[in-house]
Amino acid sequence: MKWTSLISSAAGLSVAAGLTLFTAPVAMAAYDGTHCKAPGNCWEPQPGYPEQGIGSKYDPHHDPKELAKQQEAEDQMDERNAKRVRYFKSWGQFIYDVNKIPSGPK
Amino acid sequence: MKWTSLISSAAGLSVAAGLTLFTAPVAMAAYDGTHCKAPGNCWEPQPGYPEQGIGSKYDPHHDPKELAKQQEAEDQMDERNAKRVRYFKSWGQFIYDVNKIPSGPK
Amino acid sequence: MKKTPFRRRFLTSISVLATLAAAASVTPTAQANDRLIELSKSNENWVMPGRTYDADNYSPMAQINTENVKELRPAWSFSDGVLNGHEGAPLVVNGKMFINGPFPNRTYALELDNPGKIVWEHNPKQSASARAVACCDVVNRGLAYWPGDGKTPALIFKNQLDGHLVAMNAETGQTYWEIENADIKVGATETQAPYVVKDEVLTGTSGAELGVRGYVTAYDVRTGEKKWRAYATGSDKDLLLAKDFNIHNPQYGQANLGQTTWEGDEWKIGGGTNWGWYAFDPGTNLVYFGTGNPAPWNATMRPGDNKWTMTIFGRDVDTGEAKFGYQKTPHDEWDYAGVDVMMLSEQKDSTGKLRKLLTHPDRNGIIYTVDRENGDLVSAHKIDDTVNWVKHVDMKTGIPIRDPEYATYMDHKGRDICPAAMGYHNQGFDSYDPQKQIFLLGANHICMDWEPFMLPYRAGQFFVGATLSMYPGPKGNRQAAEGLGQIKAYNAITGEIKWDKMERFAVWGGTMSTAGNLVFYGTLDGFLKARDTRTGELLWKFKLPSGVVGYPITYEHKGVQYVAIYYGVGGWPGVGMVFDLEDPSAGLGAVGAFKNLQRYTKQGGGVFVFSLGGHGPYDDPKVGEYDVN
Amino acid sequence: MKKTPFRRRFLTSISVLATLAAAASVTPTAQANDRLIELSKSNENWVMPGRTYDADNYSPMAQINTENVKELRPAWSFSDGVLNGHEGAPLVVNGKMFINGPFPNRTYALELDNPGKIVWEHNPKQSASARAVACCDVVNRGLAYWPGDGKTPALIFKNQLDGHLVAMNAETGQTYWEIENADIKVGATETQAPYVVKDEVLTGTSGAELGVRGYVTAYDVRTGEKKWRAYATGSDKDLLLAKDFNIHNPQYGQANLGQTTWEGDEWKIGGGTNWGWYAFDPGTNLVYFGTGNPAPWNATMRPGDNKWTMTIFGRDVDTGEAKFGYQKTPHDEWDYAGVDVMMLSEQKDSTGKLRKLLTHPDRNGIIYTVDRENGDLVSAHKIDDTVNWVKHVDMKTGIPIRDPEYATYMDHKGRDICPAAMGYHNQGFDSYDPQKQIFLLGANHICMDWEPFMLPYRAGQFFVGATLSMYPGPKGNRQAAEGLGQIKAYNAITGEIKWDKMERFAVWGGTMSTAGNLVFYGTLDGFLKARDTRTGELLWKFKLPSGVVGYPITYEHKGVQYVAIYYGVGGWPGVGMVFDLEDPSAGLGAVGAFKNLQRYTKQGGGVFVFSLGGHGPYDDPKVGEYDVN
Ligand SMILES: O=C(O)c1cc(C(=O)O)c2c(n1)C(=O)C(=O)c1cc(C(=O)O)[nH]c1-2
Ligand SMILES: O=C(O)c1cc(C(=O)O)c2c(n1)C(=O)C(=O)c1cc(C(=O)O)[nH]c1-2
Ligand SMILES: [Ca+2]
Ligand SMILES: [Ca+2]
Repeated sequence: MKWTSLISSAAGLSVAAGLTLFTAPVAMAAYDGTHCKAPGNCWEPQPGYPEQGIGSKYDPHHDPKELAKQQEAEDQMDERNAKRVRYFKSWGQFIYDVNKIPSGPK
Repeated sequence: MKWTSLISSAAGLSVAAGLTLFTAPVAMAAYDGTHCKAPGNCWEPQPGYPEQGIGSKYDPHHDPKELAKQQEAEDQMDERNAKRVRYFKSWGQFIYDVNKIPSGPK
Repeated sequence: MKKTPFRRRFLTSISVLATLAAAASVTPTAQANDRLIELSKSNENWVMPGRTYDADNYSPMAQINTENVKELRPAWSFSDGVLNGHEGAPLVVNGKMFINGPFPNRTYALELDNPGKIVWEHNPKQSASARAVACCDVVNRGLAYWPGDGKTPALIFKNQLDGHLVAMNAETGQTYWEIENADIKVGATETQAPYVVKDEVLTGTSGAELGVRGYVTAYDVRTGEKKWRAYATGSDKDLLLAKDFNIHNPQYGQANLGQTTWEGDEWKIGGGTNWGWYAFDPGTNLVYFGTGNPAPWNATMRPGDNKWTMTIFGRDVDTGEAKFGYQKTPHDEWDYAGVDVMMLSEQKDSTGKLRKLLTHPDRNGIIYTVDRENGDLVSAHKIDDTVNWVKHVDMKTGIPIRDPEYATYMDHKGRDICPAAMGYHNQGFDSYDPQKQIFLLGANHICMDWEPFMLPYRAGQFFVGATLSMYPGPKGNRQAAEGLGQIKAYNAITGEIKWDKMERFAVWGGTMSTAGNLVFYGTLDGFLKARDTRTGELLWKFKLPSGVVGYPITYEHKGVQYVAIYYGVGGWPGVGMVFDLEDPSAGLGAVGAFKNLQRYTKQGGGVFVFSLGGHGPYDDPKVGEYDVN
Repeated sequence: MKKTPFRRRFLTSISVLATLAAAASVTPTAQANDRLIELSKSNENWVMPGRTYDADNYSPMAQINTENVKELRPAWSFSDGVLNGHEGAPLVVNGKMFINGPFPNRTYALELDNPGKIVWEHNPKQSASARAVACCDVVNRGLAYWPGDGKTPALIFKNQLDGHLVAMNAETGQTYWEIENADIKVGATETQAPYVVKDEVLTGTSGAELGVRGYVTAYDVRTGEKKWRAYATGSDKDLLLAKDFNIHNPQYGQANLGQTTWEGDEWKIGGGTNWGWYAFDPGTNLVYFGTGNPAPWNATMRPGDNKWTMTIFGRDVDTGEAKFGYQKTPHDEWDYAGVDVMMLSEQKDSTGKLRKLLTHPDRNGIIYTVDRENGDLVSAHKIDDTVNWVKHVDMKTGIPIRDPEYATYMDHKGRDICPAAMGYHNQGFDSYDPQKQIFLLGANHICMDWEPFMLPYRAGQFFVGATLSMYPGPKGNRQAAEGLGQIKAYNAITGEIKWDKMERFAVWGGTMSTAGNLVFYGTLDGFLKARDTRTGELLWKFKLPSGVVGYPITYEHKGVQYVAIYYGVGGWPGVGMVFDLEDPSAGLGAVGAFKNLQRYTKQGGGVFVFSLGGHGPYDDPKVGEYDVN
């Protein structure tokens, strides 16, 4: 714990001096948000932690199938909603159950 | 329906005349409560209905085992309660779970 | 505003007088029961249903009166976290309010000086299967209080739906003892308020709709030990009939009838539960209550008078022995369960003789007054002239002269029977104004069609055997399904209805009246109302969060008169809403009768407390604030 | 009493002036949106969260003021039949009040002239599995209103927990259209109040605690047709970044960051849901709102700044395009989800220049004021000086200068981090008094220990990865677990806290302030309180049935000013009570923090309406009576 405090007050000083903004991260400096790779891109790993999660001991091992599920669900909702809206706009009657929406012309 | 009304007004008359109290039921008179076998025992069957349910088309077919269950449950509760109270009176501590009541002397 | 002088005035009149009166009534024997009687007479308390053993829901307070009731406003409120019907009323003792809700029957103690902090909570874990065997919502009608004796602490008693009777330390809320009084496995539940008399706590059971044979039991308040139990049916021994039972009125029936008025062993599943209210007379040493409907509802299935269901009992409180019993509805055909309130009064009868009376607005539509010393029938009037199953009660025999047109039996559909199974009166706790000698009745105005069917008895299952359709009585609006209730002022000696008013829905919870010439009651659609006791004029009302099925109480605290009432729609009229039922015949016909209730109110549950101008504990907003400010 | 002259006085001053003012603001183009603006300015309505598009919860009414607020009393109440937290507030439009509760999201219309009768009810059937994926109780924050255009009727919109957005006919309550906006199968729910702007209805989603990637969608009010959808993470196209996005503040970041500040495809499960409040400026044509926390909470699992979670967005309401976006907490390590209220004001900045501002008390403990025309940071002060994760915000870059001592990461337990995950501010809707130029903040005062853990992502399952312990901040009483909230008066230009007061619990629901120099707010332990906006002095309070997690509103009806508020404890602080949890780390740490709440209040749910003296629709008790009387 002790080193965290020391480093953080050092970082506080450097900010006060107006340095280190939008500069490359200082190796092993505690992450205080001020060492930016680019505007809006200022994350650094905690000292001693990997730059990358994937492949490291902190790899979340994401399953691409799981990661795709939200978009799939959104697309399916969109499709059902589009059917409802199309019929509502055409016939003035709103039918929620897409299986009951007549698939006639118009 | 009609005869029910007729008979009931007849029965009303007989009551008004002070008759039929605590007398044997009048056969086929509509049940109006006034033809008593004995004080506090005035039930009669509806006209055309059996005097006895058991053996009739309205036999409820009671199962004696089912009919016994309430008393059994009450006896068991009584027994558990008695254990609780006995221990409470002896030791000043109330234990609900009868399985946890020590079975020592006193 | 005029707060301080206003309070001072009452401190030096009403409350001081009350204190003197209470002090005067202290007897040298300092029994806990005497202390309970003392406490009950103080305006600062409401220690039992009915306020005192007279069970008349009447308060001598007049700080709130017909002149100023328009200024009545909420002073504070409390939700107890449970929906379902909130029947009965809280207790108020020694500066605390004790609140008890429906299943799961949570109990709370609040300090009147700062009700914003909960002093204690008793939150029992109960089997959810208790819900499944409750007939009419999962209600509870309240608590009992015993003041302690130095050795045993002051206790609060409650019945749980799961059949347990619990004694809680009134200071801490901790369980003091807990026993089993009814077994849900055979369909027996508890919804009643227990009743404390002379260091005993009395309780009945519920479950006649499941064929439960009723009993009342007295337990030692200090230990939970069973003192006596009296059944409603069976042998004279089980019934605890005194040797001289009904000696004054042999025509009511005496020995052996608990078995001989039943076929075979049907008395074992014959109902007659008592789940309503008690009263007690220290003079007669009798406790009074009613037994309920015989089981099943299908009358063809139980030939006989079915004694002693539907009976007003007067039982010696020490031994449980019945001194008298009057069966109001022999061989019930309509579910006119007679557990309704028993209000005690002393009045001159029509011959001018001062008598100790008991008045009981029965579910069957007749309001009975008996001499509570011997059971003599003093009067029996129709609550409403639309009652049609009975022509009148024969005053000599006590027999209701039935109109066979409205009989119910197998293979027959009875129509337009008034009252309906819900009765013209049900579990409401009504009031009696002794100054005016009138009873203030919260009544139902509901009629029915009824068609029985056969079914087998299985312990723990519903055992009713009738299909019902219920609707407003002739004075209501059947089209609109409104006009289902009445409020009535009744003189038990003359039979006169001094005034009556129709209500949209049943006045299910009862009434409370005061020396301020006011009668208060809640409505199913959610209003607390105040009328002039003398004229019935509606003087004031307030829209509560939810419908009312309990009765109002009143108490004084720090010189201010408060009126408190539970809100929380439910009970039998609310089953449609509570269990989300739509079939009109569901809920034994209540769903149809009260189908419009949902257009007026939704579920809720808690207590509302009113005072003139809404003054109360938070007049100084600093009260109860977080410390550091 | 003095009712009539009192009312008349106000009729001829406040309300008439208001009507004139409203009339003056009518523009010739009679768009429905213009009518909504008109309606919002009338004292008789409260048509959207925040009252007007300024979203300042401020009313120019002064009938109730510091002199007479002591006389405020309940006029009527309504329980909506649902327990669980009641967030947000009802709407009042054209003499009706529209009430919406937590799951199952029943909606009611009540007539202000006789609220005892329900005009209509919308009672949706929802899958109970929606409950299982709600993070923080099953709350709902309210309704939106669209005034109709002659062809399409006036509509009321609600989000259901099951992810459906429903348009209801405001006159009948019938579903007008209903579409799916969020899929509970992937963990997405809806708790937010929809927001109507220019014939579009906007809504976000909930579910970042289940890895739900956030989006805001605009639908055509008339048809439910999707107009645009903007995600919080992913490609610039998905994000709908305008070509000139952040042109005024390139240091905030511009193109591509929605993917490059994430590792791999983590942006697909990266959170940034928006479930809080919106504001709109017809001048800029921008709608303002915040995106919430990145997912999972375990920051080690998502290297990068995680843009554009935690961002104040200004989006063109017609196209959805983001004109600016300012990320307040890059790479969040504490769940400082930034969806908090956006209040619009016009004030002179410290240089004396009059600017159009947006002020946002963020969950991270900083209250940000930006120029709402271009996103320039105007001020960023600590809500409380005990905020410790950040030293200050660099005003040039907008970067929070972190104190690494309070960082959170794997294999490390962060301690004494202030604020806790609940933030020093959360979903409460606060107010701004433009006369005094102060913001009235209902704040939390809660700190925490935080320990991350790894877990896999499975769609539809909780995806948090941290164990929390929460407790009162340094100014509270950790021993007693009280002192968890504050109420504060804040000047956004000077940063001055004009006054502040500690509260026992978090001021979770927000504040409402009025020209009567009053600020109203509800407390978790169940009081509605009124303080003097100038001094913070507590002038009045009332004990509601249950704790408050919503905010008060005020409206005028027939010349009487009313204050209305939901009661019904719940939300994240109430999860312990709502789901009967006991482990202090349960409810993501809320159970421990609010373990004492249950000693003060229980569940309930409904609305309370107050007026001076409690006068209102039932002053004449005949109103609403059953016809025949
Ligand atoms: O026979 C019984 O055991 C029994 C119990 C109860 C009860 O416990 O609530 C009711 C009834 N019957 C009953 O007949 C009845 O009308 C009734 C109404 C209510 C109510 O709370 O609204 N309970 C009961
Ligand atoms: O990230 C989300 O999607 C999300 C949703 C909600 C919600 O919908 O209620 C809350 C939160 N997060 C959250 O972080 C939070 O603190 C919170 C508090 C509450 C509440 O109602 O008290 N909701 C939510
Ligand atoms: Ca019954
Ligand atoms: Ca969140």
